[in-house]
Amino acid sequence: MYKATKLVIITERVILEGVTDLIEAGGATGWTHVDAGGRGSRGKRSARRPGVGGMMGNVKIEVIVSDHEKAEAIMTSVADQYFGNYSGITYIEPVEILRPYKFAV
Amino acid sequence: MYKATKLVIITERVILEGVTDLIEAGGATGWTHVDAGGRGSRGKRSARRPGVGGMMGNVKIEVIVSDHEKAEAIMTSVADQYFGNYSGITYIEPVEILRPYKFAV
Amino acid sequence: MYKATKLVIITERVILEGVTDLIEAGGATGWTHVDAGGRGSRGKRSARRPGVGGMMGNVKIEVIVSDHEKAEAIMTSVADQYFGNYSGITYIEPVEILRPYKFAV
Amino acid sequence: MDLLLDILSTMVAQFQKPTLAFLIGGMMLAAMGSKFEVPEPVYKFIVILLLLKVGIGAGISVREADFVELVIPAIGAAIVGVVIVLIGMRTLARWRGVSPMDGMATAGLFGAVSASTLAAGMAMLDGEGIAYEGFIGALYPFMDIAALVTAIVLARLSAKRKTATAPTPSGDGTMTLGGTVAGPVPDPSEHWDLVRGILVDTLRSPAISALLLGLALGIFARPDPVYESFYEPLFRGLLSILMLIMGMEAWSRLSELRKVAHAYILYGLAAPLVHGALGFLVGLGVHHITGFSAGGVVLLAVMAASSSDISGPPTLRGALPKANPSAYVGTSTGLGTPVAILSIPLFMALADALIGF
Amino acid sequence: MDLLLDILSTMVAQFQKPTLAFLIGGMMLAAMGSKFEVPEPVYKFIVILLLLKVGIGAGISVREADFVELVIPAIGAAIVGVVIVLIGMRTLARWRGVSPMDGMATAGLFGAVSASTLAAGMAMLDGEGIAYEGFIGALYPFMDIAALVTAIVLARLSAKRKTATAPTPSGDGTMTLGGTVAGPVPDPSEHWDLVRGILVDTLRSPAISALLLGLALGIFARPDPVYESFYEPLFRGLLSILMLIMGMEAWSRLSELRKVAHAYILYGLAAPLVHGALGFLVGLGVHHITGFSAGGVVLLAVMAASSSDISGPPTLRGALPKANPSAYVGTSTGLGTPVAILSIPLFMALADALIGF
Amino acid sequence: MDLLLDILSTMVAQFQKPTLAFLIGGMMLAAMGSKFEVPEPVYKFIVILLLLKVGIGAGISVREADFVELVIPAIGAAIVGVVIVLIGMRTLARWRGVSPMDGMATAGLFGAVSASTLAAGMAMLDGEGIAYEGFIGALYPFMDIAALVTAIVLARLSAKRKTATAPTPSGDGTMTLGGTVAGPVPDPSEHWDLVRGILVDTLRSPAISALLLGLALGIFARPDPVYESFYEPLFRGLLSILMLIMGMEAWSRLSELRKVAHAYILYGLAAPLVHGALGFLVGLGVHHITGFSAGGVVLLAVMAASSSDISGPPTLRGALPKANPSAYVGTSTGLGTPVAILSIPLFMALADALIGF
Ligand SMILES: Nc1ncnc2c1ncn2[C@@H]1O[C@H](COP(=O)(O)O)[C@@H](O)[C@H]1O
Ligand SMILES: Nc1ncnc2c1ncn2[C@@H]1O[C@H](COP(=O)(O)O)[C@@H](O)[C@H]1O
Ligand SMILES: Nc1ncnc2c1ncn2[C@@H]1O[C@H](COP(=O)(O)O)[C@@H](O)[C@H]1O
Ligand code: NA
Ligand code: NA
Ligand code: NA
Repeated sequence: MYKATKLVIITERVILEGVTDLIEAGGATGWTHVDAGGRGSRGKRSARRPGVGGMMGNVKIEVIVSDHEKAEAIMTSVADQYFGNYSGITYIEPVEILRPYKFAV
Repeated sequence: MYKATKLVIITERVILEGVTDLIEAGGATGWTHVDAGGRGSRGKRSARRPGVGGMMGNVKIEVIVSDHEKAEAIMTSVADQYFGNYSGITYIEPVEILRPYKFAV
Repeated sequence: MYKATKLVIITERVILEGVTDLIEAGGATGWTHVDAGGRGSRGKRSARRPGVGGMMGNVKIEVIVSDHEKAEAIMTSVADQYFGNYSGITYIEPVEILRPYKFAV
Repeated sequence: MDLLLDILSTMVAQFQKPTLAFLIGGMMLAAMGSKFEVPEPVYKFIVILLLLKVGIGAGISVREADFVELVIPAIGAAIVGVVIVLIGMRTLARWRGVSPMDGMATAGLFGAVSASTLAAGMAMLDGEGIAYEGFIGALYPFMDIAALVTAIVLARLSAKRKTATAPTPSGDGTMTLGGTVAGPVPDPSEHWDLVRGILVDTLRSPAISALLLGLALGIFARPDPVYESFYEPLFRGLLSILMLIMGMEAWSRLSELRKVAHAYILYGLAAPLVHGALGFLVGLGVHHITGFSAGGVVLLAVMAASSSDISGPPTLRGALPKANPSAYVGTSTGLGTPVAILSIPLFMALADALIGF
Repeated sequence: MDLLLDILSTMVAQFQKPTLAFLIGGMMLAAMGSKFEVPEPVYKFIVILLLLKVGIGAGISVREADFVELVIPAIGAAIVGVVIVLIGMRTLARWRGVSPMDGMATAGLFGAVSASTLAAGMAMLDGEGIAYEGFIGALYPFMDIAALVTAIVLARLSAKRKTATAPTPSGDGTMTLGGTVAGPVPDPSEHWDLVRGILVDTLRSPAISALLLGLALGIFARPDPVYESFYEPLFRGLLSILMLIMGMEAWSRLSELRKVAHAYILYGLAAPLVHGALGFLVGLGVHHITGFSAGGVVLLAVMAASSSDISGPPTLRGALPKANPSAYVGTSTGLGTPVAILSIPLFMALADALIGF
Repeated sequence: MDLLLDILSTMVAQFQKPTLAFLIGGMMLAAMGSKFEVPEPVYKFIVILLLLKVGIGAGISVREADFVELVIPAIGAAIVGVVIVLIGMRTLARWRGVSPMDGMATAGLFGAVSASTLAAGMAMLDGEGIAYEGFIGALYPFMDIAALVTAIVLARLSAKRKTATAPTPSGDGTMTLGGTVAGPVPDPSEHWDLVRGILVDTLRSPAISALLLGLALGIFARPDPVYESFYEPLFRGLLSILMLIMGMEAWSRLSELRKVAHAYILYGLAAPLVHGALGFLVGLGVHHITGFSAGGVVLLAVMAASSSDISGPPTLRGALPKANPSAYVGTSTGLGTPVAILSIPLFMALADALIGF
């Protein structure tokens, strides 16, 4: 087992593409996203309710990277670029992986 | 980077509202939920199958709080109020965050 | 609070059943899955796009087990059986739980 | 003898009609392990259209109905709902191996009404060209709400009585109902609070509120053009998909029944027939008082025979959290609903024999 | 006086017609806290069918329309879109407590068009047997795109001007538009890049591209059989479900408005009427030039009165990320849209009085 | 020469008909980068209704068909399915740069049948008022299952042969098929187990089981009223949406083909025409033996030309996990399916010229 870092970003669905562009630019080998709803400082957001062009849903994106600095760098770039104007939170967790080559470029 | 705690609750979709009320009462600044399916001691539960008024789906709720005690307190209140009569599990993980003020009231 | 291990498997939706069979065979008391999309070494996969018999979606499966070895054993068996021919990643995280009896057979 | 033969031949003929054929087709799909499935949003859409159709249709007829003609069967429907729960309380809930709480929840579900089963009954009558009162859909909430409220109140009172005698200090029946946390029930004023809470919760449930919306639209607006060009013609087709789903669900829930007491199996098989007969009798009474049609009597029997599949389960889950949903949902979806739908031809044959279409 | 009475009686009659009745029914459901909900995929499906219907119908008519007959109202529609935004810039965006960015975004949304509201207008005219130009749907993109482009360009230019005067070094208006990151806007050539970017983004948005696809199919292919056997007959029925959804959404967004300045409430209530009157006037002009029908004038007014509910919000979110979506979505969905739909009978009565059907 | 002109003019006319126009419209949407998308549950619903329609329609006709009339084309269909796979094994699977496993999976997919393409063919014949045997849909499973079983068995046998010669100890073709894990294939009895496993899996797949359910309902029940009032009339409209989706999918999968060998592009373009011609020939033979209609010949050609898009891919993914889905899905969805649909007018013109409608 090898140590690696998981970066999680929960934010508005409309910027999924922009955020994953930053993730790829930051050198991650991949990412996973799931539809989400939630509540935060900017009120309730729902993944299921119709209307407003699907703009009210959240997405939870997770990225496994081999080193902690890379995770922090992506985290900062996403927060800088988006979290002034869009809802979102981000955090990091340590994980253990089997195949380190899967997560390094 | 600052230390924080992530509390996860996986339980029946029908009590999402009741559980998030307890989360808010416990002093969390927000929460995120995703639709889920699964299997546990009370059998299989599916997020996709039609029928029975959507009663058979699970939900996975996660909450980031700045201190571990708060997470434990919410965890215990949810387990006490609901896990006698509803399916569910709950666990805690350490995470690292960027902006501690986002997660403290 | 008791220590336990969370195993996460992100893979193709079509093999959900096969993977959860291995999880149960590995002695876990349950599992939770959510629909997911993502990108990895085998390109982009989407949970929402129609077509191709729903074959293009991912699923994220998480399993809480009381001891780390069991998690590793399930992890290895899933990787051995499936990750040669199917997209997928897997990792392990330490968690804290309330009721250890829920996660031990 | 002739009567029996008549009933039998009516039933055989109905098994080939779309409604029953799709139900049985769904069961066969599930039985052969097919991976065929209808997406949940589609199921919800079908149910919404069907409830609006039943509601609007009833509303349009209520406009022209006279008061007595309407009130008598409504009272009859409510009585049937209450009596079904009382029967369940005396039988199922006292059986050995059945917890009283689970038994009461099951009785409540069987007393409540399935819009899908009612719609199946309407489609079968329409298919035979048999007339029934247009306002029949308006009777649904009376039976449904009466049964759910009775079951929940009785179950919670008896749980409270037990708690009072046995000294169990914690975990005491705390319940969440639509977000409001209610403690144990100590005095008469809280009684009314309880009933009011259940009523509000039931009225807000998706199925009942869609039906009531339809009723209101039918009564106060003029939705006739859209009813005739959209809701009415789509109704039968969508019902066929719904019957498929219900057949598949029934088969796959049957397996859950293996884990519960045998009493549930007996109840699931017999109750629809007994309740249907009760509904039929009350309908016969109404027929003699107000001239209620033979088709109307059949549909009252069908409502009584049916058990709630959309709003009932989550309402009970919220109001009686200690009841085991595997027991009541399994019994109702796995046995009660298919038996009720399959016995519609029986009620039709009976009405033909006893009243005549 | 007679005119006023006429208008009033037309309006009262319309409130019972399916379109408005379902809208109000949806509001009542939400107001009583019902848990009824239409699944999002169903909502999207209805919107798709409706946009294709409007587009194909318009395309089929464009085939036979002559050039002038088409171009004059299209220019009129575009002018209305631009003027609405300019009005918003001078009023809402300058109000105390309203950030100019939020005000411009709101004006853009109100200048843009709601296909659902337009469809509601068509259904009401159809219901009364009032004729209108078949190509009306083809005017939609002219007004919609003109308004969105104007609002976004003006908002970004003024934000840039401010950044130039006030020395704010970082966080400077960086924006993502359909994935392309654009910096601040320094010279004329980048001006055109900005406008082109917004145009491309708008054309790729789901609603506009579905409408344009429908138009293209109607003009270049022969989809008439499927239009008549499927899109046309389903249209009114699905619209009734859509009105339900919009009523529920309107009610639940109203609460968001509590957090924003009062100016939004005033704007949300008055703007649809003012914009509708503007659209009506321009339509009247076109009527005198090309003989544009009274029904066409009503629909131009309805487009102007409406505010975009499908493509507009995400387009603005992408192009003006600093604008607060609670403000513009809340004002539009919570007030603008229901007011616009409810005022359709007013425009009908007006057209009847001033032009005559 | 005249024949060629005839064929050309038939084809040009068809490109304006709804079916092809919507397919091309979908491609254009994707090509211009539109964000328009149809939600997955809606796609599934359309596919379900379409499969039930094809199945029920066929079932109703099977009731009245005589045995020989039915069996001869069924045998023909199965032969076509097998031959297509054998052709693929000799060509694509031997190409340089194509792994034999990937090549066989692709051949299997192209041998199998697309219900959507078949439905498109039916809609085009209906649109021209050309008759065909009602039971045509019943031939689908014969061709589909024959092709899939042949491809999977041959691919696994050849993989086994290779494993036997080359000493690769681990990762040896272990496979999961509908949950049952099967090892390498050593002796004749396991042969049959393999074939049985594939058969069971195919029969349980959503598309085949929906079609078989429809067939059973058509044969054993009397679903005629709901077929005529619901499935038949909705069919053409929903097909237009499905064609849109398939056009969009085709365009977006095309890009995946950049990563695979050029052989796939050649195969994807040529195979539908070659297979269609083969189906046409076999159809012609059946025409001479049983009087099979010209429309029936066209539909047999269309089935042969089509490649499976619903059940085939996941069945192959389960049964041949070592085959690369990008290769076979990309080739089939990106090229095979649009080419097959676009060549339907060709088969119609051919049938008109050689048999006459
Ligand atoms: N404390 C929290 N724990 C978990 N999720 C949160 C928390 N705060 C915010 N979120 C999620 O992040 C989204 C955006 O948060 P915000 O920007 O604070 O509105 C919310 O809609 C939630 O899904
Ligand atoms: N060991 C486990 N690992 C992950 N999820 C679990 C586990 N046990 C239970 N769950 C989830 O929690 C839900 C309720 O569990 P239970 O109350 O045991 O039926 C299940 O439906 C699963 O989604
Ligand atoms: N670095 C990563 N971080 C998060 N998820 C990943 C990562 N790499 C792959 N995945 C997920 O695992 C799936 C399969 O990965 P792969 O086998 O590399 O194509 C992808 O579709 C993603 O959902
Ligand atoms: Na009942
Ligand atoms: Na407008
Ligand atoms: Na084929």
